[in-house]
Amino acid sequence: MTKTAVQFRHNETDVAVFVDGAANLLAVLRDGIGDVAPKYGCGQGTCGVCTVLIDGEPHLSCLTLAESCQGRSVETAAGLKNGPELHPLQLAFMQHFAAQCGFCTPGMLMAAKALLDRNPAPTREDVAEAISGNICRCTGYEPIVNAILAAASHDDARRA
Amino acid sequence: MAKHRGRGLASVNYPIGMNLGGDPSQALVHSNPSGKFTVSLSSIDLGQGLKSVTRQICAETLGVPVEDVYVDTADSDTGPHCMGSFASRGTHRVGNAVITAAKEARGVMMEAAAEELEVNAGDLEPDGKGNIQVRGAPHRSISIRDVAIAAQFKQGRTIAGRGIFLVPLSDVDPETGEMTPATCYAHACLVAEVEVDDETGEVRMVEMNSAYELGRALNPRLVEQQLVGGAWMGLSHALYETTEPYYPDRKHGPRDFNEYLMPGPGDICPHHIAVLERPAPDGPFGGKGPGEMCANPVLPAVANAIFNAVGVRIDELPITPEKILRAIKAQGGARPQRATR
Amino acid sequence: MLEFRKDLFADERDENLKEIGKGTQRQDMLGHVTATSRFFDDHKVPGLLHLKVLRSPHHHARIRSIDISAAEHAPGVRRVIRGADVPVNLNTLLSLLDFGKDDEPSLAVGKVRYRGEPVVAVIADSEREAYEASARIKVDYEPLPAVFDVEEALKPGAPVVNEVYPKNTFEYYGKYDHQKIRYGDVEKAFATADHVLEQRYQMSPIEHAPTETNGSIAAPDTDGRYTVYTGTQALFFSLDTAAKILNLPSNKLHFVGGTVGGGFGGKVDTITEPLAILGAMLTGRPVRYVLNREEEMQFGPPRGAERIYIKDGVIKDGRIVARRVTSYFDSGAYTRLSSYAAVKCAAHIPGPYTIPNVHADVYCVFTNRTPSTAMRGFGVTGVDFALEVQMDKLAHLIGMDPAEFRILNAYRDGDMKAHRREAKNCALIECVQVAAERAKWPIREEFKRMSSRAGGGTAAAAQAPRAATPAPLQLPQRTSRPALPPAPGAPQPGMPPLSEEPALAAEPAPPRPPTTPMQHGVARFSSVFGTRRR
Amino acid sequence: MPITVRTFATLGDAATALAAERDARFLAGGTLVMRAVNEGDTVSTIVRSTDQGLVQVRPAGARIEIGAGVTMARILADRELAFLHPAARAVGGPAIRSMATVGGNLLAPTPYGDFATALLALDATVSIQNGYARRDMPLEDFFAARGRNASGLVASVFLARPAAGALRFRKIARVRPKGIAVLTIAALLPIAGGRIAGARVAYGAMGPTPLRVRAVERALEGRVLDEAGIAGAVAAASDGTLPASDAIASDWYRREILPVHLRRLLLGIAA
Repeated sequence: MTKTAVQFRHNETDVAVFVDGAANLLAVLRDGIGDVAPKYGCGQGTCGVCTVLIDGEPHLSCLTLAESCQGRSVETAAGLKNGPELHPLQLAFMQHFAAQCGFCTPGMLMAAKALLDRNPAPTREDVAEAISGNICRCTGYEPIVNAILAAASHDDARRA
Repeated sequence: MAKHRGRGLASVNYPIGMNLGGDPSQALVHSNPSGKFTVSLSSIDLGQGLKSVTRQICAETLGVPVEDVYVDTADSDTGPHCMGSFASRGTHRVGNAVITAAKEARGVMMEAAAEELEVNAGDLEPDGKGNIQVRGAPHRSISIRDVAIAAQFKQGRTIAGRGIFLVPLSDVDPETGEMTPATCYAHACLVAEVEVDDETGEVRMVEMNSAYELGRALNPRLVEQQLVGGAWMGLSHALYETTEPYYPDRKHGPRDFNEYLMPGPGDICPHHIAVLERPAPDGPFGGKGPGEMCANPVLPAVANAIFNAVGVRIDELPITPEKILRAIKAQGGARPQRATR
Repeated sequence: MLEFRKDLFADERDENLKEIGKGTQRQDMLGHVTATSRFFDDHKVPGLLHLKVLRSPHHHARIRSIDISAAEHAPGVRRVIRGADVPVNLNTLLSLLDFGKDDEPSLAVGKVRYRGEPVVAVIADSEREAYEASARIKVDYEPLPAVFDVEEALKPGAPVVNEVYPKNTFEYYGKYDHQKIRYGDVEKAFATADHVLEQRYQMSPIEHAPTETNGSIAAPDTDGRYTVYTGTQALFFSLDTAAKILNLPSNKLHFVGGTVGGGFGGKVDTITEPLAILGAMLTGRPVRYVLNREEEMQFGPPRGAERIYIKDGVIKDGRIVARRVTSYFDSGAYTRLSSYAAVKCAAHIPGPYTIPNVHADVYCVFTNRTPSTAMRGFGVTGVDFALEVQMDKLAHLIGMDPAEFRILNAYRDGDMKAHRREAKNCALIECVQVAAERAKWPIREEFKRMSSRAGGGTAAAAQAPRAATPAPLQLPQRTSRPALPPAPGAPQPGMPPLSEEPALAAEPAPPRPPTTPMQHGVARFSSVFGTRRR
Repeated sequence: MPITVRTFATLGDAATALAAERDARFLAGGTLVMRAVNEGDTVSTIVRSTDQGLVQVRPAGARIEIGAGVTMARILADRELAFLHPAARAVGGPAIRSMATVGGNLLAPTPYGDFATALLALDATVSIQNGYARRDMPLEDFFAARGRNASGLVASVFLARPAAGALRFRKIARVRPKGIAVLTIAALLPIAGGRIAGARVAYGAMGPTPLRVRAVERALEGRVLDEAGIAGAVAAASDGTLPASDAIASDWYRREILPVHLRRLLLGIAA
């Protein structure tokens, strides 16, 4: 079977992988380079748990042809931390108890990062819009929205 | 066009612990030689926070800081038997098993400390900060670390404990249904306020006020997670969810999260929650299980609020805009009920 | 968000606890936010094969023949599994508790009973190759008439869904087709009621929709054991079920899980583990079987729909004197856990209220749809919807405030429940009082003063028998308590209701002569305003 | 069989390769094709193109040409295309919008296709690459043919910029802020001398493809946008619609609320 070489930047490291035709980015991240932060939730583009940033923009890795990432930059939740230092979003999610089962969290964090990178002072409506493609079955969204707002204001003590 | 507001109320109770009993859970607790404890379970954390709540239960029972306890779950080679995480049995059944195991470990720990301090174990108490002291004479104390080292390398004691909690299976009288279904009950009452569009049947949530009685809130933040998330699921059940939109017809079953409807972050409303605590005599530190029952009052409260707003009763879930609109048309228009007193 | 009412039941609580009651951070939260929490599918297993099942396109059909030859020779295929390859191809989940008969195969043999039922499993190098090979399997079906409605399924001549239960109902105690509650005499009590209201309610089938779908990975381990990474909600439940189906000693199986992407009841049924392990046994390779989202939504077990009929008798002053409930659980084609839900539902009736005459019949019915299973609030969520909407209708019918109506009828400590156990540790009244207060929902002083504890009594409780013996007819004690003053603004009893109430509402019964008050010592007596005497 | 991916520098080569193979699919944003691939549908070859024309937005005389590969996110980032922003924002969540393309939306099955509904109201023209030939056709004809002789490859759409505020768009969904359509209405309402002149109204999710509703357009012609002026249009709202019953809503419900939402749109009342 023919495999294609793909090189891209993965959380600030250059990686090169051989992929099968039509392999999606999610499979390549998880099985190819062992980054299991993005999850499989539907393969349909309807749940958002596989959300990653490609060149800074949110994408659904399950619907992204791995080949199309050649030479681009892919960020996942595994790269959010700065060394041992948690990203403000991670701190806010902890302080607001914005995760229960934790399965949607990696995608939520990346959807939130895409928002805050572009809009550091979002409204509640902006936040709802930013995570509108990400399903959470546990929390009722409220703590997640509050956490993202808190991270934006860097007021990590703010409570829901 | 008109939008009508209405309020509805519902009150419920919920049986805690698997119906009829017969569902044991086991726990093992042991200390390493530096006085840090591990709880071994085969129970499951699906997000409800079982690891976290059993960790606090173990720390409280041992009298050590919660940081000194780690809960390891769900390895069938190391975790003893548990029926599983369902039927509101996690906190109640597993929690009680952890208490039993931790008590046994605590007993050995106290004996070991007594031997080191040359006093009666009965005169000792943990200070909750990692030391064991003579009751009334805090200056005479020993760190649990030193106790564990002594137990392991000097006294040859195992600071460990085993626990099981079993509510024996209840018989059911086939003729009358006489039975002992559960050992304790959680309670709730919820008031929902909605706004109904009488031209489209669309419902918008305005506010929810509720009171939940949970025995004891073992961890208020975890309780809050359950009650907030559970109420969202209740709302979702009430107005949106079905795998068969034309039940009992099998047609048009949803295949993805676009077709399977659940409220989005733009559909949620303020929810003010009060927590009441009437400890359950048989619950761990009086705790009941908030996880399952928290969604239940929302469904009828929302249905009753819709009636209060436009005067239609929708007795088939989910209460879709279509069902509301059909009912409004059938009765010749919205009939707002008198404002609830 | 959360306000604690420490003032209530304070005397029953020990507040000198160090760790309990603290909002301590979750042990797993750091793992969640750093995306390092390890779910079953996050375990890296080299040489992984993928399993997909071919599902029935029919709701109900006889299987004439299955031809797998083309699939067996399809690219990437390692093994094709049929029902005959499953060591013990018949099981029921609760057989572990000795409850119910084995009624469900892992892979259908002879007949399919719902659309989406697994018929053949294909194991291949990739999911795509497994899908493509499945498309080459030829199954010859003879469609059979199907039944989808729980009441249709009970009629004579209805198609038999599952031959293990030829009456399309689960069998209780080897003799009954439903679970009963019998307490007092509802028929006589209906005759004493001012209003009788009978209503029909329908719950919908609901998907658990965890963001992580059902799945597992089974890998051959050293010493002839199998390691199974799984998203099950019940580790030993799944291990013992797999051991039974595969006829393996349980110590050959090592299940690893415990961190699960949501369950809500949808990950108890052990639908992927047995086939994944069997695949590993037959190929000697690790096998991954994960439901895709469409399978999870349509063929993963839902919360079953329930159809519920409630008939209540109520007195003008607000006391409910009789409640009859008939409930039908839609179990789908197999039992799974619905038989248990029916018993739990029966035990829950009549809800958190003291009603002297209760009659319940709860059926677990088989239909040609995806087998249903447990979900958050199992056996109760649906009937609570029905009971609490019914309570609202009753309050409306007699012109009483819904909150006060519930407080009046709420169970108190010491009341007798329909399943013949004394109520204790009650707190419904306090919940209603606090919720009403927060919602600025006015209730009258006497109702604010009521309590779940002894002394907060109500006449409704008075008729409950103490002993767990079959209760005699309980007549409402009209003379035992003053009728409640009507709520300000509320219609007087007997006034026509403010909006259409269902036609089933009976004419107000004619006033009947007061019955003799109970004697002290015969039964507990209490009044709304007085304290309960014994 | 593993799917082969073939990438071409020009749209002509891509269209030719596509026509040569029955189970070949053209991949743009991936939201339709990759889902089909993930769910095991029969796909033999994925055809891609790096043709720059696909991803450009450029003036074409009095009109604007938008490449079929232009994403919703790209449109939302373009101030010049502000009149299309409500329709682009109606598509999916942010991640979907950075993938979903204009061309893909023209092919999205009902009840999807919100953006295409707006294009229909704008009287857009579709440019189709057939082999090495290009032909343009009105979007309405494109939809009429969709699913039947759907040969060729959508290369771009041409449209004229409407007068400021002339295009009104509304999507009705069960889930907020994101949900698929119960129905979608796009209305181009040019005003001359206070009266409607040359209205074009299109619906999404009211038929197998986005529909143009001439009866409503006629009823609006020369009218004033007030209760009396729109009465005829509201009465004719459902004429010629063929809504489906699906997991979101029944055909009955779609027909029932269509006039309500058309009226609210025309009068500028919130949904």
